[in-house]
Order: sequence, then C-alpha cells, then structure tokens
Amino acid sequence: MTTLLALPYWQETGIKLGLALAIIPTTSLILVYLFLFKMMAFMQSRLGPNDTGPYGTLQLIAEAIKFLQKEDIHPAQADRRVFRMAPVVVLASTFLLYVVLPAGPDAVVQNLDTGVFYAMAVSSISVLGILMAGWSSANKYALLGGLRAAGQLIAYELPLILAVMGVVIQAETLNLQGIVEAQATGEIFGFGGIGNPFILTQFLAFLIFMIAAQAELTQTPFDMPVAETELVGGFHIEYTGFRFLLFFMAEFGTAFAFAALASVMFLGGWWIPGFDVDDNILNVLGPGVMLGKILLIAFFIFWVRFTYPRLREDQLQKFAWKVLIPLALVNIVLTGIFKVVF
Amino acid sequence: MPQLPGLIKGLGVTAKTAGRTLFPKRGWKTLIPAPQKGAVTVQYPHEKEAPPERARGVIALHEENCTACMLCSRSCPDWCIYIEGHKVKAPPRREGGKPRTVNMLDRFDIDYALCMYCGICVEVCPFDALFWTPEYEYSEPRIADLLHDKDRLGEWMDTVPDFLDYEPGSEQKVRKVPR
Amino acid sequence: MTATSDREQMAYISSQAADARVNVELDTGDMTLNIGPQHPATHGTLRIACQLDGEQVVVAEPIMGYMHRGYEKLCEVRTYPQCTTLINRIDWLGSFANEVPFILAAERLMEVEAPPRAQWIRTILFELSRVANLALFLGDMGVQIGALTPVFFAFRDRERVLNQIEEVTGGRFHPNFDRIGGLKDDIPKGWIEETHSVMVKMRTFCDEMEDLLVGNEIFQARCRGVGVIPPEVALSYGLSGANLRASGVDWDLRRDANPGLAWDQVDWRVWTHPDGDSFARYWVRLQETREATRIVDQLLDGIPSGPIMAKVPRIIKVPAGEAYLSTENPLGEMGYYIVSKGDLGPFRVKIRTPSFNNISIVPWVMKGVYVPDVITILGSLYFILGDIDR
Amino acid sequence: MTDETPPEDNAVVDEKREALLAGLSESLGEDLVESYLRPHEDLWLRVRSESWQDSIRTAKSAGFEYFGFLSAIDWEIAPEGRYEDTEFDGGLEEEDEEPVEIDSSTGYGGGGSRFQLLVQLYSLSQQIGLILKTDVGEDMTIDTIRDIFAGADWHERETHEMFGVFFRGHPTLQPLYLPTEFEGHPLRKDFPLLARQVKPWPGVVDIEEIPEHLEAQLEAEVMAAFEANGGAS
Repeated sequence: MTTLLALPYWQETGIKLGLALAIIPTTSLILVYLFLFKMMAFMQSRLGPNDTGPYGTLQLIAEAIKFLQKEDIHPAQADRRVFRMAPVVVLASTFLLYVVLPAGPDAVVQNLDTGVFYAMAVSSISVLGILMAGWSSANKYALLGGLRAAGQLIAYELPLILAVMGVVIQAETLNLQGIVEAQATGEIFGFGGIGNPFILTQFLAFLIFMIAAQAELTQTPFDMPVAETELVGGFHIEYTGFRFLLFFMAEFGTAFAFAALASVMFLGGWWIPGFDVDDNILNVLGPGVMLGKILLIAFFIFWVRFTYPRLREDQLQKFAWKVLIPLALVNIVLTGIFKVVF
Repeated sequence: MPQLPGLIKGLGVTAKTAGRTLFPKRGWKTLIPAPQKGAVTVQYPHEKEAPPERARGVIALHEENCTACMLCSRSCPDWCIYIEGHKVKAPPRREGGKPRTVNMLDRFDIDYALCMYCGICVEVCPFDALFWTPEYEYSEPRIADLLHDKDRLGEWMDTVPDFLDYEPGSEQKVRKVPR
Repeated sequence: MTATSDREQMAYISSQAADARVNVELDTGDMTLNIGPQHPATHGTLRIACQLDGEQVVVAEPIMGYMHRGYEKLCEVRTYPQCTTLINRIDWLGSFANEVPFILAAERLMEVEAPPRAQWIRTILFELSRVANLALFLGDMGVQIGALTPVFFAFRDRERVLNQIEEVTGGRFHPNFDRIGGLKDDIPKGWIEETHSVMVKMRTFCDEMEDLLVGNEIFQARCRGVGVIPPEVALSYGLSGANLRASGVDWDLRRDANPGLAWDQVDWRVWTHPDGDSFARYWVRLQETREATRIVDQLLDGIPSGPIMAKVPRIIKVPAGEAYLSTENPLGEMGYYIVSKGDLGPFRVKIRTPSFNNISIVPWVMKGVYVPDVITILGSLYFILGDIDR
Repeated sequence: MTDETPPEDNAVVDEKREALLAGLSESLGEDLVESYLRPHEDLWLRVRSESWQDSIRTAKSAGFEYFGFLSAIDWEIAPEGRYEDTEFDGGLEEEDEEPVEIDSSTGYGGGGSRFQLLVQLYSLSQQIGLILKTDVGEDMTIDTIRDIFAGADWHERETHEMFGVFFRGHPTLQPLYLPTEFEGHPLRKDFPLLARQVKPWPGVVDIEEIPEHLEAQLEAEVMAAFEANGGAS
C-alpha cells in the first residue's frame, strides 16, 4: 500500500492521536443529535430540540456545558477511587476501539493484524468499568444495574465473537483492512461489480452480530442495566456532571464504533465499487462512505431502541445461551463447510 | 421466542409516525420535509396555543357590575376572595325619587396562589361581574404577586371572549358579556 | 417456547419463592430495596419496600400516605357544590368521572333526577374521561417495561380528548362541570362533529398500540403469566374495573348497576379475559378504550333535546339520609357513601376509590416475582396516587 | 330483633331486596338488630357487634363475595361546624334564610354508639349491594374480618388510624397513611381541622355602613348634585 503523505513518524502519530481524541465527542454528538434528538422526536410526533443553533444542532454542546457546570457529587458511602475511575475505564474501552477502525486504505490509526480480535477484546473492558461503577456507588439500584450489566455483557460477548468468526473464516484474515479487501475483491457468482459484501453470504452472522451488539451497547430491548423505569438509570444512577457525561459519550461513542465494525465486516467498509482497493482517493472518499454506512446501521440500532420494550434479565440470558450461541455455532460450521467445499 | 411479525409491525408504526412528522405534506410536496407542520407539539414561546373559549384561565372582574354582595367570597371553597366595601348614597334613578344606598367596592382580591379554578364564584355571581377568560400567562416569580387586586382583575375583562352558541337541541340561552 | 409453558414456569417460580428461599445452599440474606417514593414507575409517591433475594421479591409492602390530603375530612367542612372541586382531584386523569357518582348520590338523597339531556352529556363526558385516562395507561404501560414511544403517542392523542373535554367544561383536568340536578352548561356548537373525528383518531391510536405493544413478542414475554390474579382472590380483595374483568369476572357497574346514565341506551359490550395476568389487564383496557369510543360515537348521535338542569333550590340542602352510589370509573368502582344530616354540606363522606383496593393486592401478587416484574405488575394494576391516598 | 318495614309513604316495592332481606334475616337470626331498605337503592342491616365476624361470614355465604369497602362513621356533631359564620347559609334572597336543622339521629338502621362500622358488599350473581353496620362499643374494639375478605386488611388499618377503632386479630395494625408519630384520629369529629382554624373566613367581612350622623348630610349632597345636573344621574 502506498502512503498518502510521507510524514515523520511522530507527526503522523500526533495527527492520528488528535483525530482519535476528537472522534469520540464528535461521533457521539452526531449520533445523539441525529437519532436521540431528531429521529426519536419525529417517531413521536415531536420536533426535538429546535432552539439552540440552526435546527437545534448546538443543543448537545449546550448540554455538555451544562453537565460541566454541575456539581461533582460522590455518595457518602462510595468507594471514591473506584467511583472516579469507572467512567474513565468505560471511555477508555471506547477510545481503544477506534484505534483499529479503518476509514480508508491508509486512514487507520493502527493497522493491526489481529484487528478483529483486538476490537472484541477492548470492547469488553467496558464491562469492568460498568461493574466498577455499579459496585462503588454504594447504591442498591446501581449494584443491581452493574451486576445485570456484567451478566448481560458477558453473555452477549460470546455470540458477538462467534458471529464474527464466520466473517473471519470467509475472509481468511483477522485484519480489518484485510476483511475490507476480501469483500472488495470478492465475487458473487462470478460477478465482482459490487464486490462481495459479507452481509449477503453471512446474513445470519450479521443478524446475530447486530442483536448481540444491541445488547453490548445496552440499548433497548436489552437495556436492563440502565432500565430507567425500574433501576432508574442503573449503574450510573449516582453519577453527576462530567462523570455522567463521560458515560453518556462512551455509550454513543461505542454505538458508533460498533456500527463502524459492522459496516467494515458486513457492508464492505470504505471501499467504493469501481475503485482499486488501494486507490489513494479512497483515503478521502472512504471516510464519507464509511459514515454513510455507519449511520445506516446506527439508524437500525436506534430504530429498534425507540420501538421495543425491554426483555427481562432471565429471558435475555435464555435468549443468548439457547438461541444466539447455537445459531452462531451453526453459522460457523456452515461457513467452514462452504469454505472447504467451494 | 420472538416471531417476526409482531416485532416488525412495531417498527412499522414508529417509522410511519416518523414519516408523517417529517413529510406531512401531500402530493408532490411530500418530498419537502416540514417537521414544523407535522409535529403535534406547539413551540411555546414562539407560537401560542389558543385555549378554548370556555377555558378557565383567569377570572376577570367587571367592576361596574359588582355590588360587593360577598356571595363569591362566601361560596369560595378555598377562602381566597377578599372583598371590602362601604355604602354610599347615590342619586335616585328617576326624577323625584329618593336617594339610594349602594355598595361601593373598595377591595376585590383573588389570591391565585390559593385558587383551585373551580369557577364557583363566577357561577354564583348574580350580577354578571365575574367572567372566565382563557388567558394563562400570569405566572409570577414571587408567590405574593399572585394576589390580583381589582384593577388587575379588571384588566382581564378585555380578554373575555363572547359566550359560544349551543348545539341544536339546547334550551340554554346564550349570555352576553358586558363590554 | 409457548406462552403457556412460560406461564407455568412463572407460576412454579412464584410458588417456590413464596414458600422457601431460592438460595438454599447459599443463604445470602435479603436486601431491602425501596421502590419509591420517588421512582419513575410509581408515577406519584407510592413507596414499595421490597425484600429481595437476589432479584427475586420475597415480600413487597406498599407504603403510602405521601400524598394523603384528607379529602374525607375536607368534604365535611364544605358544602355540596364545593365538594366537587375536591373530588375532581382524586383520580386526576379521569376527573369528570369522579364527579358523577358523588353528584348522583346527592341527587338520590334529594330525590331529584337530572333531565335526559344532562344524563346523556354526563355519559358522554364520562366516557371521554375514560378514553383520556385509559389512553395514558396504554402508553404508560409501554414505558414501564421499556418502550419509550407509546407514552408519547398516548400524550399526543389524549390531548385531543382533553381538548374536547375542555371545550365543554372549561377545564382540561378539573372540569367541575357536574351539578346536583344537571350540568353547569350545555355543549357548544360544532362540538359533536369534532368529537366524532377525535374518536376516529383514538381508534387509530388503539390500533397503533395493538401493533406497537400487544402484538410485540417482547411485550408478551414480559407480561404473559406475570402477576396472575385468580378471580376469587380478586373478589375478596375488592378489585374492580379492568383488573377484575381481566381475571375473568364479568362485572361492570355500567351494565349491572346503572345509576340512570345513558349506557343502557347504546349498544356495547363488556370485555373480559380469562388469564388474569398483566397482559390480560392491558388487553382488557385496550378493548375498553375502543368500546368507550364507540359508546361516545353512538351517544353523540342521539343526544335528546331539552333542558340540562332540573329544578333544584338555589341553595342546596340535602335531606337527612345515607346513600352509597358507585359507578364504573376508568380505574374501577368509585363510590361515595354520603351521610347527610340535612345540612348544606355532607356529614360524612366515605370515598371508595378503585386504586386503594387494587393496590391492596400488591403484597399478595408480588411474592416471588423478579424486580422487573414488580414494575410490570404495578403498571398493569394501574393506579393513580391521588386515587389511593385521597 | 326489630324488622322495620320500608316507610309507608314510599309505595314502591322492591321485591328483590325484600326477598333478600327476608332470607338474610332468617340466616342471621338473633344477630340482626335492625334493618332499613330504600327501594331500588340499597339495603342496610345493623348487626350485633359481638357477632360481627359471623354476620359477615353469613353474608358471604349468601353470595355477597365481592368486598366493596369498610369504614366507620363518627356520629358526634363537630363542635366547629364548617368553621364559617354559622348565620350565613350561602343564600342571597330572603326566602332562603331558613335555619339549617341538623338531624341528630344516627342514620339508617339506627345505632346506640358514637362510632359505627360499615361494610359494603356486592353479590355479583344477584347484582345487588348490601351495607352491613355495627356499633362499636366503649372499648373501641371489634373483630377483624380480614380473614374473610382479604381486602379488608387495608381498610381496617385506615379505619384504625382515622377513627381509633381497634380490630381484634389484625396482625399489622400500623398506620397506613399517617406518620407513625402522629397523634390523634383525624376523621373523628372532634379532631380540629388546622387549615381552617388558622385563617379567618373572608366571608365574615361585611360592607361598611354609612355612619348615622353623616347619612343626612351625604343624602343632601347627592340630591344637590342630582338637581344641579338637571335630574340626570
């Protein structure tokens, strides 16, 4: 692959770091504004925020400023150090996810050979943060929320990974760039015009991935750890001000990252039909294409979130262990057979 | 466990509502998003909802009609109407008559911090001195300011709407608002 | 997995936890979880002290009184017309329906009867307040178990009904429109037509709720088999309204003890459901909302002409006597036991509210359920805090 | 046992309730003290307080299996009335000003004590309601009926805190609404209503009369102005 710019290592690293730092606030801002504010409002015959900035676009910035002004409260019984660390751990997990997400042939912070493996691994760090938050808040609701989150995230990590396995087998690589390439150079029954987005061959895996991602992101119908009407916010019930803001950003930042992962693995990522896989122009156009695909997937995530009621904890576990995991295993077996046969 | 139809129907309902809100226009104009028109909410400080004519917003006092008979004050369940008055002599109505004694209203206060908006005072008033108006923008930062005196109550008189006509079959007579 | 086997399993779990601890070998001790008084699911200030074993409820004890306003005492120092102001505020979502039994009880003691036109308009407003009240339940039940959107639909469409009520009575929430001997005023011109169109919209709303919640498998999984109340228990706790009918008891005061309103003039039916679980309660209320819109539609077309006020003295003194009269309010049976001594005001008023009896079953029904089910059951029992605490 | 017939002036006969009354008075036997019937409205039965539980059980076995409510009545006359000027009767016209007569009897079914307990039951099959009453004696104690109707549990707790009636055999007779440290029984008639005590009734103010010594002078002034105006007011 050719490099876009020949920069010294430290300069390149600096740019990438800056971008990565900026990306979580930006992405969560986009998602919150587009989906949480506007789409949800339209689905409920409302307008949503409309006063701050044109069409209310600056609402979230106003909210962020409001959060920053708020008093930073620790519950008296809280384990202070853990309590403070928890949102940072959650946010760190989100931040680390962005390291491997590609947006172009070279537009990636670090092109790891074990990209998929790495992404799955760091995304589960957030469980730790949530458990820390739930435990250290010294609040029964938070504790219930934290434990639910732990149980749920661990249960859904498995189908998530198993679903990805199908893709990995088909692409024969763990490298996310490699997966994009495999989709770009793939053919459907000898027709390579649009490549071979894995959503077509791995549709079952895609569905399982999306359901599991919904649970990983604790979005309805799997939002028991938060569950406003029963646990009143669950693990982040005691958090105020900027600490709550960190949780909030992490939630939507992770949603964005998972949507990005899904679009890389199932929708062909940044590749545009008709271009060479390592065409330099894709470093410029790729991010745009990626954004479109991410928003499409995020739309589905939030559409489901605003429509469905939530399951109960035991039903959710049953669903994961009795339905999703067997299905994912079947998918792996089928993929393997097809891979060997064809 | 989940079968598809119910879940998908639900998605359809929300999508349809979103579509209706975003693209409320008909015909070729459908493609122009107009959420301002499609949303059912009223953007309050910018646009105001007009309450129905009968809405019980605030009580207006037509001072000329008030005879300080105390009836409203006494029938108020919250004891929130305060009336004071004194008697004065008024000239006779006709030539050669005797001077009359009439009540002069000194104070007529309604404490809206206590008022329950039941409308009993308006109903019992035998002289058409009290009226409801649908105005609602009179909140105050200080609770004491919610005590409206007779001048303030008199100002509301301009906003009293005419009484509505009745549906056919009614034997009620449409009353007139004194202006 | 079928719903039946889920139900059986839930029943099994309930019986297990009611009798013995679940964690036998690992006795972790109970945790007390206070749900409320400030909790989104208690919509108001109800507090439920739950003894939890893990996430399973061992004992649930409702604690209330955070909103007790002493209306029975306050009514004793007020005249009859003044009482209706208070009575509006008992079940604040269906206020007009509250006034009717009180006024009817007073009328019964005075032996006056409102003219037919007044009775019809009373019935229409009564059913409108039922639609407004139950519409909020239909949406709120969704939000209780996690679906955000239905409650916004409910607020959107309920507003139309409230507007219709306001156009007649002048009050969205507190109409104070019913008078001993008739009504305060007649309906304004054009109202009948508008109300017809609103009823059409409300039926659309019911269809949307059917698609959004009733047909939704997640909703069914959450509600079916949760909080089952058998009919004999429901009767002995004095459950009323949809809660009773969802247990399969075919009892509706509108049909079985009509105090003279216009329900016997129209064609409608009472809905029951044999299951007695949360889903049945939701389903019955959904059907009742539909039925109420149909009743309103029929009544609107047949309002008799005539006066709206019977001849009553200007100053209302109710002759000595006692009367108990109850009607089928949105929440259930609401009745007023009035003791009069011939004074301007009642000597004693006992307000029999539906929610009080409906919530008194909570300790019984919540044994052995999970914390999320507590919310489902509370939501499906449907109470209004003002109606419990009075 | 005194079985009262419906008032003579009321010619309406309610056969359904008559039959019910006959049936119940037979099964209640000695326990029924008095009864009262308002045709097509309601039936009141007053039973002996000693056999309160048994009477309820009898009623339940007679088909009255739906529990409506349980409450009490305090028959004492409240000392302050409505905290208003007692001479005011809310009227304006002269003819309305007849004094309010307060009936001091104790309601339908009679009674011999200050406090009475009442229970309302329904029979769903017969579509009929029934009100059972009983006197509460000096010791303010009566048997609980929560074993017969589970729903009576809370109603008894409420009656206990509001009227101070004790229910023998009720395990959790804690306050339902009031804080535990609350003293007094609010629904008793002698319990003052503080909200009305602290504020004077605004209706008691009356219009200020013209002082007598000024009356003639003011009259003359007005007439002078009237005549100067040419007779137009």
